[in-house]
Amino acid sequence: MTKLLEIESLQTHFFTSAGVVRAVDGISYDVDEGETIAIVGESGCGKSVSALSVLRLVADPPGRVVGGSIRFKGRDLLQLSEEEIRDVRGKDIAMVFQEPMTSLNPVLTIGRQLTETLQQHLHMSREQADARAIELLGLVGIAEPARRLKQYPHHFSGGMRQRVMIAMALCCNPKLIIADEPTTALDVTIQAQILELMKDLTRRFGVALIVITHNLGIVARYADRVNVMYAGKIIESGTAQHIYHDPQHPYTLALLRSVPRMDRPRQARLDPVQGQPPDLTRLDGGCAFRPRCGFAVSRCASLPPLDGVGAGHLAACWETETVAGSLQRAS
Amino acid sequence: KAAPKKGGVMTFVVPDEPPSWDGHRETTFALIHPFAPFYSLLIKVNPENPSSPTDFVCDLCTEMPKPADGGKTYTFKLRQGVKFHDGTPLTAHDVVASFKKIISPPKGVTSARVAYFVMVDSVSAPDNHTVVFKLKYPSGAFIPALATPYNFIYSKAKLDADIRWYEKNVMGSGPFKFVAREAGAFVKGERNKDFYVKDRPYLDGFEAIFSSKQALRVQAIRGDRAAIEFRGFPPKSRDDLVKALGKDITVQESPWNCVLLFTPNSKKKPFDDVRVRRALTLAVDRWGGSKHLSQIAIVKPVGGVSYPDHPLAPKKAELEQIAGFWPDINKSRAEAKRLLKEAGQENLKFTLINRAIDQPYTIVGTWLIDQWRQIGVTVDQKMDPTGPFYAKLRSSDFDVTMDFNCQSVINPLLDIGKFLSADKGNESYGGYTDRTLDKMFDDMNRTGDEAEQKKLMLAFEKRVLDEQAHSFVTLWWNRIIPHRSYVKGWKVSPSHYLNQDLANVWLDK
Amino acid sequence: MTVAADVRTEIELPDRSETANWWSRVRQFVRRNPLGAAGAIVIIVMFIMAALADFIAPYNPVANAFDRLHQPPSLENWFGTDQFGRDVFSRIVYGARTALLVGFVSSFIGASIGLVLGVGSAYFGGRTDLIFQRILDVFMAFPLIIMALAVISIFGTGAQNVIIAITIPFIPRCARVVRSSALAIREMPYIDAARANGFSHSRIILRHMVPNVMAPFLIMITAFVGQAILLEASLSYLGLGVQEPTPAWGLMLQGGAEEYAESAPWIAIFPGIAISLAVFGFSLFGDAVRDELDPKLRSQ
Amino acid sequence: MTAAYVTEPGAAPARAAVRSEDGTSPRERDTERRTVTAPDLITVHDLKMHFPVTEGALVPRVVAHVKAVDGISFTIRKGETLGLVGESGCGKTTTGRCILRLELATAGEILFDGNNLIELDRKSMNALRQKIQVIFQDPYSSLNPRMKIGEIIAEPMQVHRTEPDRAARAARVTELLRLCGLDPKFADRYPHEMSGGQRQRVGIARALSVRPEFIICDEAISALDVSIQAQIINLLEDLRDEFNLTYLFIAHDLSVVRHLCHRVAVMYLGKIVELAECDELYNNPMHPYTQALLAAVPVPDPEVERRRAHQIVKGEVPSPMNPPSGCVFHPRCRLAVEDCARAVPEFRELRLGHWVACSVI
Amino acid sequence: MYQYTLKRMLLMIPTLLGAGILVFILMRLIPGDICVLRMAGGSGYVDPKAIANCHAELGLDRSPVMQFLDFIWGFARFDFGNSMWTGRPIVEEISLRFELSLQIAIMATLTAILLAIPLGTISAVKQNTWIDYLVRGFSIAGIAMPSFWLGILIILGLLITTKSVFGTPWMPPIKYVPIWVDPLYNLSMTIFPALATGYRYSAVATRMTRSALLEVLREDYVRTARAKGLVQQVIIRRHALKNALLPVVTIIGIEFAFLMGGLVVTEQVFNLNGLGKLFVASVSNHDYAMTQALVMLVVAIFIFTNFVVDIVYAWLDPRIRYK
Ligand SMILES: Nc1ncnc2c1ncn2[C@@H]1O[C@H](COP(=O)(O)OP(=O)(O)OP(=O)(O)O)[C@@H](O)[C@H]1O
Ligand SMILES: Nc1ncnc2c1ncn2[C@@H]1O[C@H](COP(=O)(O)OP(=O)(O)OP(=O)(O)O)[C@@H](O)[C@H]1O
Ligand SMILES: [Mg+2]
Ligand SMILES: [Mg+2]
Repeated sequence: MTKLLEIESLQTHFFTSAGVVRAVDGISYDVDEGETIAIVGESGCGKSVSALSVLRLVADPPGRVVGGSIRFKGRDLLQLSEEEIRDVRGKDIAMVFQEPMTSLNPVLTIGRQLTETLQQHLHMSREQADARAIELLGLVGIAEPARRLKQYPHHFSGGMRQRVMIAMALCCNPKLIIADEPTTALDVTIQAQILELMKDLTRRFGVALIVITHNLGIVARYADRVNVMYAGKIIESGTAQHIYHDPQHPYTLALLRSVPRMDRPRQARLDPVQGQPPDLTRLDGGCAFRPRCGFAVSRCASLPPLDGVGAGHLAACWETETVAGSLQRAS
Repeated sequence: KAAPKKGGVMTFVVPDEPPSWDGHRETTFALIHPFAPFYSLLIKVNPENPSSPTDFVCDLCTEMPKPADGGKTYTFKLRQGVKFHDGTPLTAHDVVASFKKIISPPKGVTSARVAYFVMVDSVSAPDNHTVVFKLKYPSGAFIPALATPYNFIYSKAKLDADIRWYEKNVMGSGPFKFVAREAGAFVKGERNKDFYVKDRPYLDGFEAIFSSKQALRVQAIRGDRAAIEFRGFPPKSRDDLVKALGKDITVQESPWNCVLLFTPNSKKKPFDDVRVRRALTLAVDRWGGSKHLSQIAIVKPVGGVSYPDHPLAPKKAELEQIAGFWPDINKSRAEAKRLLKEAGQENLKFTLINRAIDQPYTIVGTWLIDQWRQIGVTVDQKMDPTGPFYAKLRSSDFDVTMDFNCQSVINPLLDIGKFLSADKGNESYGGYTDRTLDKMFDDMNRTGDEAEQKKLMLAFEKRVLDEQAHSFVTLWWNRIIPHRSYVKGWKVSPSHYLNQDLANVWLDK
Repeated sequence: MTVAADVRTEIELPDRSETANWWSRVRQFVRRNPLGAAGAIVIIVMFIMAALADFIAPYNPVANAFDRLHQPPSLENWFGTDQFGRDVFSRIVYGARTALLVGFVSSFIGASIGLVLGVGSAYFGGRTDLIFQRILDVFMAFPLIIMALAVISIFGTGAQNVIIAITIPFIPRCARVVRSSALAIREMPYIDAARANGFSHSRIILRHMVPNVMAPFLIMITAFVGQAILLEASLSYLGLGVQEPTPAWGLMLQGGAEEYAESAPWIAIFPGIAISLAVFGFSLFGDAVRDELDPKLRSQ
Repeated sequence: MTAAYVTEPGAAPARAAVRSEDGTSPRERDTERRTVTAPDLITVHDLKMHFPVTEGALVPRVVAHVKAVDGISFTIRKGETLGLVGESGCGKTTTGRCILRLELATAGEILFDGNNLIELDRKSMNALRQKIQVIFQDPYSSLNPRMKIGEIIAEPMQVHRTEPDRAARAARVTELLRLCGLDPKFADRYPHEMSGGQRQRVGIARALSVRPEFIICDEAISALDVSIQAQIINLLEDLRDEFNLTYLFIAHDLSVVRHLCHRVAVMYLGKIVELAECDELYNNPMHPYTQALLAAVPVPDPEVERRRAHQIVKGEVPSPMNPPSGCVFHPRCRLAVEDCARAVPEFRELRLGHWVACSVI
Repeated sequence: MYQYTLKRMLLMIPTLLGAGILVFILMRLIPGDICVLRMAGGSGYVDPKAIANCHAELGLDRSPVMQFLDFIWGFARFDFGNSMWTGRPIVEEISLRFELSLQIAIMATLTAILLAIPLGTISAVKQNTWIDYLVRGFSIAGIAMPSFWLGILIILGLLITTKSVFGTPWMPPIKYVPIWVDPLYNLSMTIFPALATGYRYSAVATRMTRSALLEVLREDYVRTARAKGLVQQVIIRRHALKNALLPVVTIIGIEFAFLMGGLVVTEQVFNLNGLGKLFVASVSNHDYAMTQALVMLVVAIFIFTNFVVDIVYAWLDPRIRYK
């Protein structure tokens, strides 16, 4: 099976007055067709920037992709001309953003915003585009789509807007959808609705999905594979099973331990990740998690590579054995 | 000299728009320039010799009368066949009705010049072509007052119907007929074909355009948007126009019957001290100022309280005897400093109230301040728009104020009323009472003897400006009219109020 | 299992990122905002002229010299002389004083009063705010120059009254801007925290709200200074500004600009340039201040 | 208790709570015992907060009401933590603000220490404010950016004169910073120099500065990153035990509420639909809304997730301006019968200490 | 919509009343007297009887409260009375000037819009390039130059260049002729002040366009549009500009209102017989009735313009649509 998307040592930096922010610092992962990949990690670790980099949407200045390659169906997106990449955006790869409240243009009708993509990429006529838009709105579960088409975003609630965003992403039958925290701003009940919808639609149309989130529960429910990011790097990668039952990186472990869980008896006390998130402008060469890590040893001052620790399971840590050992002891 | 040509419309600019159109009630030249061409007067200054202060000729009358009854009766014979613009004949009754409105307006009607005619006892029309003025006492001020250019002759019929009709309407017997007016923009007149002077006027019409910015009026003449402006331009603008247009520009100049004064508030310390007041005038170099300021402002002649070219005005030698006119300015300033020291006011500081008009108020004020700086007096200038300026003058709310005297017909006997005691003349703002001065004035007005008058005038002058130092003359104005050379037949007069009926003006185009 | 360290163990303070020294801050500002830096230079030059006028100006700015009327620029008179023979350069140098005085005093007073009113209105809200809004409407709708004209006519001319005339229209403009940002501030949780703690109104207004509307306040001040200088020039043009013989730029333009525009253009050109430069400088600087203070614009 | 024994709706159970089957920690048992014997600290009775919607700028005219809180009742005992959960806009924050009297409630009463907070005059209320403190959701906007951390923490002490002299205040600031796990050197820093978690600690220190009895935590942790949340939860727990604090813990993260609270109230559109002991609620949710809410929470375990039934509630929360008639939840309810659209369900105590507002079950 | 309009009209009342009180008080605080001013041409002296007479004629002898009530009552009936200075109906005095001011304001606003929107857009899109600096410099120069100074330069420049090119100096007409009477003559007069003020006012609008657009370009929905693969021009035109125009519309509206009442200085420079000149004249003439009427007019225009701006707003922004 061919890889749909291959990202290799992608580096995106922001050149600010406070210094160079290494927001994405050499990440590599692949996405297969129809697969759902999750990227998790704490706030500011570079999840969004890595996603935006794929479509070259990082604001320049101050941001710039400084290295690596992103091959989509074999073509390196970073080498494409401005017109060529425009053709990819929205047509082959679509995005769904975090804030449904602000991601839709308040002064254009929903219909206009849906049809303009169709007109741009598929050169549809106005009528064709309208018909397709109605169809799409119905698909994402919006009642009375024909009437809704003429309305403006402010007539829609948050959940409905996110549905519109999904409809917009599905417009041109893309091969890949990148969803950047699609449900973070929504209530749990709505969140469940949206996720279920996305899952359902991607299955039906065989679309690959990259979901960015920091909710570990969501990942567990929907993702085939999971990449855990920390400070601009992927520090662990594997199937959901790997990540949740056999974490090899101390950060993954700590993250799992720090959240109270509904499926387990009430704990006496939580086990938080100590310390503060790192400042991306002042990373030294070593493992970025080292200052907060309970397993840190002197070797951690040099950067651990992302190495295989099992079939399809990678982790970037010198002390994976110790981590695994501690896990055994605990259970 | 070329023969006058007929035809053409003359455009001129007027710095201001008059309030109402009734000459009897208004006092601004802005009324004269656009409206005088519509009306006739009983007598007027001689348009051929307008610079003379004493040359009056008939307009509606046939002959300048000789005073009878010991100078108390004047009888005017009127032209026959004069018609108003609406075709009705103009008779002595119209003249009488007009002057009655001026001299003794009925209740509710305002006349600006009641005071000019205090000597008049009655005015009557024994027949359709005769008007008789009876005076209470003989007065040299009567004829000049009669020649005042505001004394338009109105139609009795109109006045009887509505005495205020003329405030908003025009109907005269002058060389031009009213055509149109647009608020704030212009007044248009056309030739009165039935004008009583044969072949006049030459012009087909005129258009008076209101334009309040002086620079723009100058440019208007330069760009030939207007041919002339009758108030006067500063010297620099004259030079620019001449330089830019060469022989297309003709310049006429004349001394001007206007003068700026400065008046200390005698009721206020330290100006209650005559030494301080004298020091202030001694510091001012009028002879030098005349030379210098005439390059940048519309002032030039050095003179005393009366118009310098008038027979009653002092000769230069006489003038040089008066404080502030001494030929040696250094001596004068030394004396000023001495006086200040004596009065204990070496570091005198005060505010000069001035009127916020550039030419020549601001410039003369600024010059005065520099003059005073040279005897160690520090002065701040405060400019006020005309309204507040008048208010301050009249309420004596000042240290030293700029003051002015600007009259139409030259009439020193009336004009120096400006310097009388506060309760007497009503026009003096220094707040002083000087009965000696008042008596001199009365004597001057009552005596018919010219030599006597002249002697009294000199004494008056000396007392006002020097001995008592009540109020001071700075420089007399200088009227500069640069106009398009094609404007012919118009002669500059010593007042921008005079000789504006445009009957003799023609265009050489 | 790693022992969960007691949460209360102190979070240690990393060394304060070495506070960029003054000079490098300036350099950063210049790099980020070259136009703003140009504006700042103009302002600094103005301040130097105003402060050291006595040393910089070669002549007495008010002394008439009728032997040197409207001389063109030369080595003796760099910018020529005016209609009274006064040195234009000296008058411009001294004029900076008037410009800065009028500009700063009026904008500072205007903006300060606007600040207090705006914050107060926003804080108390309700009826107070409603009435205040209507009053602001009146002042905003009232033609600015007419207000100035009336004020000058009432109080008379002179620097101090010009300042009053210019200040009054600034007040509602500043109050409106401050009010709208104060309204946003009022909804901030830290104001709720203060109210929940029962702090007095004056404390909340002065300690919590006023410091937080400083950004729009400063922006308004810098923007006003330039406008005030211009307004002063306009008033002078109408004969209502600072008066002769005080050296003031607007006044120099008024007296000389039109009459001598052609024959002695330097009389009007140099003060015209001075005004334009000053306003230019303050506008650029004001923009830069806004960029610096407005976090939305800053994070570009 | 005499014959007139009528429990307040939403009141704490009068006798020992039903124990959860699973083992609880000694500490938890300890607090539970305290709860049972402790007196009521705050009683909210039939609280209503209706925000008028006005029209007309000149003479404002009320055209409608946003029924943000529409008649809720509950009691919190001393030392107890009550969780308040529900979807966005259901009135959780408004409830908290009414207790703080940042909004003047439309109706009802809030009894604290025997005083009805709604009717108190400004002065006595200010005196009481020392005992009721609040921790806000957003650590970025709840600290005045123009004040130093030290000043922020010291200000309430100064105003309430709990620590009248300057040196004592400084000492207490140091103590509080330590208590909240911060370096005392933070005292002369500004909020923008700190991370979100650190700021939230400052917010907590400020709340503690005047030694309150009752703290309202309005989504105190939801703005924080997962890795930091646990730190703050632990801190809140520790402080509660140490100072015998009472919390009203507003949140929408159900797992955190479960971890931290003794009892939980579920709100929906301005009303409390269910209120029970924490374990009782989670193990035995009765109201269909509570059930849906719990079902919607994903669990970080792929195995468990695969096995779980995903019951998804349809539709969205209606606007509180014109809430549905009868039971406000009926348009979205899977159990709804015809009558639900008409009759407002009674808030009943179905089991000891377990109150539900549903007429179907 | 109808109801909304009605509401706005009602909202005008307090503002107008406030402006009325303000102007009434201000005018009466100015020292001086219209009657003195009128009759003191020669030396400042006026007969007290004449003054009293004049006061009675103008109704200035009544108590200020009566005068105020009269003014407001007249205003409420749309009866503005007569000018105290010329004695003519105020409506007649104002109408011609209004026409001129309106024309200049419209032309200047058009100039400003035509300059501001393209320049502001270019400047924002090319942020921090030399084009941006150039546009910003050009627009700030517009603000920095005193308008009368610009006017003087224009007139002088015309005179000098025409003289050197055609041999005779040419300057714009100084008399207004309505555009339908003689369009060429009219335009040759109005175009220069319109350009001068339009340039000046474009500066503010340009800067507003620029900063609004910069802000909008950072919005999430612009990122969405880019993610959809739209062409840059479409993004700017369709997605960004419409949002960015909201504040620009306000600015332009305020400026238009300002131009209607505030072109005092420019009118002097070009001898435009507009409202501004009338304003100055009536204030300095102490023509209370005229000044009051003018202030009410200008304030009404201001409010009306705001109303129009709101409507444009509603048209641009569907979030604010009035029923
Ligand atoms: N325009 C920018 N300028 C400077 N730094 C930026 C910019 N955008 C992002 N960054 C930095 O890049 C890093 C990664 O940001 P990113 O938005 O990818 O985080 P994230 O993982 O998506 O976080 P979150 O969960 O909060 O969305 C952050 O440290 C952020 O500060
Ligand atoms: N001052 C106010 N005026 C009018 N309506 C208000 C006001 N404050 C809150 N509301 C409305 O009251 C309802 C309840 O708001 P509240 O903030 O209490 O909800 P919440 O449960 O805290 O929601 P969230 O989870 O989003 O914080 C909302 O619909 C809100 O729009
Ligand atoms: Mg993100
Ligand atoms: Mg809330």
